[in-house]
Amino acid sequence: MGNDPSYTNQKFKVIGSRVQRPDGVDKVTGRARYGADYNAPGQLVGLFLRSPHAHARILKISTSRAEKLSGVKAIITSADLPDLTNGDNAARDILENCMARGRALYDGHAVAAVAAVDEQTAKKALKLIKVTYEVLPHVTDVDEAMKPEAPVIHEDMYTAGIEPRPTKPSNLYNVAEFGHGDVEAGFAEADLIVEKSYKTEQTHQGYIEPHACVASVNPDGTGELWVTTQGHFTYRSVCASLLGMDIAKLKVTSSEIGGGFGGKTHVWIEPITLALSRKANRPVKAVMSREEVFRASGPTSSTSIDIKIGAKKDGTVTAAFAALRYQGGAFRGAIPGMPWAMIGAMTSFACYNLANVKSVGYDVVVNRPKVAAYRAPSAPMIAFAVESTMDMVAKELGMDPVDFRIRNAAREGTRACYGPVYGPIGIGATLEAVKNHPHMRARLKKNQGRGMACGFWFNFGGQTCTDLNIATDGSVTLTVGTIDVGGSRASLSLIAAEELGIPYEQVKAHIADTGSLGHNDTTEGSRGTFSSGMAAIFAARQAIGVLRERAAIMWNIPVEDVAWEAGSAKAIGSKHRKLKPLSLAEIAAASPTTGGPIAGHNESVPDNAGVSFASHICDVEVDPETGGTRVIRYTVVQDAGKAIHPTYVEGQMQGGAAQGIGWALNEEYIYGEDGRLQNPGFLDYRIPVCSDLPFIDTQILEIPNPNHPYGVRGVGETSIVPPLAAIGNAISNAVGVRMNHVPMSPPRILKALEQLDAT
Amino acid sequence: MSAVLVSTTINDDAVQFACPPEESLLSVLRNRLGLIGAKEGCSTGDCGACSVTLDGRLVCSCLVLGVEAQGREIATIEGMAVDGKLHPLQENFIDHAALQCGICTPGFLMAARVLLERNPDPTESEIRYALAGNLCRCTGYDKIVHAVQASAKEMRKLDKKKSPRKKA
Amino acid sequence: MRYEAPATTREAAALLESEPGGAFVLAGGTDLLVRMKLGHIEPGLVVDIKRIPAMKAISHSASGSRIGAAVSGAELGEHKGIAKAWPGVVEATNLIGSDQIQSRCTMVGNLCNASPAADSVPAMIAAGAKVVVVSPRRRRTVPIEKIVTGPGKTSLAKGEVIEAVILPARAARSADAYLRFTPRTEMDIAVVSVGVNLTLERGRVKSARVVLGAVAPTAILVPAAARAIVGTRLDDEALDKLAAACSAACNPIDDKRGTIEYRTKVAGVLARRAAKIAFKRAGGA
Amino acid sequence: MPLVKVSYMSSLRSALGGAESLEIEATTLRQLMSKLLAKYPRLQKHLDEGIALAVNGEIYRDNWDVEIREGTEVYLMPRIQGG
Repeated sequence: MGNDPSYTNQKFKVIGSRVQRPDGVDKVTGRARYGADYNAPGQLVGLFLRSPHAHARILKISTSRAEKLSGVKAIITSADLPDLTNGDNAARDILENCMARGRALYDGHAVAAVAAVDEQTAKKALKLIKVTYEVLPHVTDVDEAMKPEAPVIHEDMYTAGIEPRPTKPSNLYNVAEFGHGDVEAGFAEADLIVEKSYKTEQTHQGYIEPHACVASVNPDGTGELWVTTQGHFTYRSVCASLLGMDIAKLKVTSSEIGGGFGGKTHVWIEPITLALSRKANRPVKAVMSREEVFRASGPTSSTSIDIKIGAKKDGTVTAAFAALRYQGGAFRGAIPGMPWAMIGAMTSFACYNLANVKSVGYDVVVNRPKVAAYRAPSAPMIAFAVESTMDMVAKELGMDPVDFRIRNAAREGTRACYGPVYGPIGIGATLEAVKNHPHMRARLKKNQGRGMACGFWFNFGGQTCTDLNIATDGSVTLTVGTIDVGGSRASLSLIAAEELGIPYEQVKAHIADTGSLGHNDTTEGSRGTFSSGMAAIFAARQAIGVLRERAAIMWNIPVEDVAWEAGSAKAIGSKHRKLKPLSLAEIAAASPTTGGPIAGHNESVPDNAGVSFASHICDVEVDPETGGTRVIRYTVVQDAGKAIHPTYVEGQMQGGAAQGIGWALNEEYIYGEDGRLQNPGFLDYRIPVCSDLPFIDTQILEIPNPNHPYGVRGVGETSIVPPLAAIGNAISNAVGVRMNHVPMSPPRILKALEQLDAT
Repeated sequence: MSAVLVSTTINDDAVQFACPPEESLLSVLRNRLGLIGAKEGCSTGDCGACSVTLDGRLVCSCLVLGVEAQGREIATIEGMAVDGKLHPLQENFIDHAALQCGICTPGFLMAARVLLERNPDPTESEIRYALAGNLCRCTGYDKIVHAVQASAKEMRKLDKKKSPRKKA
Repeated sequence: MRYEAPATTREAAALLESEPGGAFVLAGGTDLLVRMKLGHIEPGLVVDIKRIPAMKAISHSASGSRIGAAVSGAELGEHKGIAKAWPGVVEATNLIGSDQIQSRCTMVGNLCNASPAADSVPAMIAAGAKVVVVSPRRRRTVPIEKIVTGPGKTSLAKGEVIEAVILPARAARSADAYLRFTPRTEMDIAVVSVGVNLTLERGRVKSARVVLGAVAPTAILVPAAARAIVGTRLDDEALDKLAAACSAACNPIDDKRGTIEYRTKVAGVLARRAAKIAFKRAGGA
Repeated sequence: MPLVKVSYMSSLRSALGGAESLEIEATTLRQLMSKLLAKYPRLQKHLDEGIALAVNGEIYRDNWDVEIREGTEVYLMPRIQGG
């Protein structure tokens, strides 16, 4: 008991049951309130003017005509936003990304913002703002940006991570290397070496709800922000520091979130909307259009990757090498020390037990929007390259691809490619489950093929602060500060109910605003249920301590003689035999006279959310005359540690797989020669529709995380990692072409088929 | 830009509103009438989050002008539960976890309701195509299709109970 | 912006003619409202034609069919007689967008939006359809292929409005088919499309019209493709010639939706498939 | 006091004296880090950019009060985030 996070293998009463989510009724009746569903009295409409150029010097912004337009209440340009970042490069990048400072760095970069009495007036005002640009040469492709003749985007960018420090600036901002052993010696040992290069195009999280907020700043320096976000505490501290406000004086209330997948872990329009409100002295509501979401929020990196894998005839991989080139948009990584290629490099060969491995990540800037996290950020692209190459090696060895992976799978004691030595992990178990899955034995028809692939993600914990309050009727309020993106309020209520020994229905979970709890880290890194769940356990245990004390008062016996069992206080010892157990409700009812409200609280940093592995099986059918590909069957096998709410765990697995399928087949940012995004809408940025997908079968494995009382691991992200390669491998098995460019769209597949015919 | 006065029926209630002629029905519902259940995901008819019915047909309210509602009948998600009782589709969406973030849910429910009114026993493929105008990014559609299948089954049973003679 | 919902076609034409600013017809609005939202157009006047009875009517008889310009895709799809006589035209119209779009979109709107990738247009041209064009002073009947002159451009003069589509009488042993390629199964724009309409005589193709979409600035009628199959039973040789003729007729562009190479190749593939479907529907074996 | 083997990503090597790994006595991660910083002040810059510590494969980003047992390997890696 107490605050020991160790796994205890306890028997559960309510954990693992498939209860209804507390936000369900609101969401099916249209009552749930999202970012755009809130209005403040007297609010203005905020709109943004965005650069039509991929790269341009801003010579002049003339706002005088717009200012004179009746109904315009405030106009903001970078001149209104002093740089308060104090040498913090990451913060300065955020500031500059929110509003261009002297240069527009990508198509869609905000250059000015307007607050007006209504949308029509605000639109008119945008047209009256005159921006004089000097168009500069641009580069949008990651490989092109690395060439010596490429236009250098930042004159002060000198590659970090290599010695000696370069003497000239370039678009390569970081090099990071991971691995161990001697790869050259490993390749020399190999009977067979396969080398292949890959490209993946840029994708977007594609949440259906655009970014939206209502900001209200008062002349006394206090302010409020209603916003759709994965992390309202983080939004609070970032916005406050950029605008020179006291953190505690800005209250951020999170709306229901209409999807984020990483894209709502970073600020975009929010600091500027606050600035507009401050200048206008009125509340301002800003909602991004879909076009703005695509052009000016945070998509993934597009990448270019080289893989080299050597193996012995017996199937042992002797060496593995990866070079990863990822573009991060026009800025360095989203947070300090976190360049995207570096993360990709860390995950590259994490599924395997390798004596000799090396991965080098090259992080590059281009004239595209600032890259943000997207579900297991950076991992799907490198997994596509590695897992495709693994299949090629298996094929050349004449080995079954599953057996080949099982032979080389990482296990407890394996040194991971990113450095540490693994504890108990689940990659081997997912592979065995795949091998034994009926899906693997289902018959395939002509032009159909089956592929499988593995995936890895870290998962994180982080700062957490949680309250549990017991009302006088015995109902329980669980107040958490981690945004519920996928049903965590239900999972957390289950956890509180389990600890207290009461029915799930007796607990109601809420997401608090930033004024009501201490800092909670953002819901990212699959941490929501893991970390707030841990804090809920400890808060409930603290409340149980109080309940026992109150029972002791009611009975007038020492607290040591009171135990908590199955939702009731029990007096232990023969001398208390006559005392009937007191239920939680009975103790709560008496609380006003036994010491006041009963509560539990926990603040902690539950780290180590347990690394997570998945293996996916996919069947596709390819039309060899058009290159059109359909996924006809799909199975996800993933280690969840312990599934608190199995249905919602399945939901995470299915959702991630579907996003991966879209990434694999059709989703991509398409930039024209002019450096402008050509498909900023859901018509031409093709996320899967219902008729594109089959049912997605799931198999949850439960290999307990030793560092969570219930064994929970993060589950939200890993499922997006394997699909790209699983589909690529399936296409290869269906029609014999090895696709090395994602998305594997019909024109690319048809071209590959023609080249195959030609040879 | 003078506003036009429009008389219409929304969820069986007579409603009047005034709006400029270029304003979309979606904006009228959300910003003038407080019916926020229809969501704006794209404003170009590509996501279906703003789905409502207009004279019984499923439409994207972002692609209808408010003034077109004159004399028509509109149904929105707010009218789906009757007398405090959830529609079987609403029940099943919760039971089957057919929603995660829930932003697409009102649109899916409207589309699924129209589907089942026209076709009480749809195949999986018919369900998938009927819902293809509604984007969901959280679920991979798996549990949505299951929820619609379960609702169809339940509603057929209810229908039989209501009119037992139909069977013969 | 003004909004008008007149009761007759002539009134609509008069309103469109007298508006000094940009005047637009509102049928289903599925293209018009998108263009307004994205700021591509700022109409001074929008004329809603859905309250004009002649525009909402469908009539169908042995001598032909008349489909009002405001008839939605869904309404057309529900008309059993037309769906039986012109399955290709109806399929093509029903491929425009989702069920939500189908509730609103119209063939004439699809035509007048003048996109090279419009689904209903190749099928209508293949069918030999005409449109009734009404201006305040006159009324004329124009073949579909004369309406669109280029991407986003039509031959309609100011004050002209299309009232209806006329499909000819259906000959015996004839049928049509329409196929398009899209990366997604739904909610997508044709990368390439083909409409085929043919009539059989003693098991052989007597006459045919083959039309390609999304491979040129407008949908194109390909007489050489028709010639490739006339007189044949759609044997492989004829189909190869058909495919070759279609590919040869392509004059596409590289864009976000497809490449020149891809469109050219797949035009032939789809033509073969569409021809086979139409042939089978017409009773060919 | 337990003797801990400390290894790290290659980009930290020069800041930590150039060897592939080192050994240090410490009972908690916090103590270990403060000893490392005292000996290798250049580590501070990397710490500012974000370092996470893996203890026997388990990753700790913030909770550095974790106790270390004899024979434990601590690995210094980048502090990263998810989506």
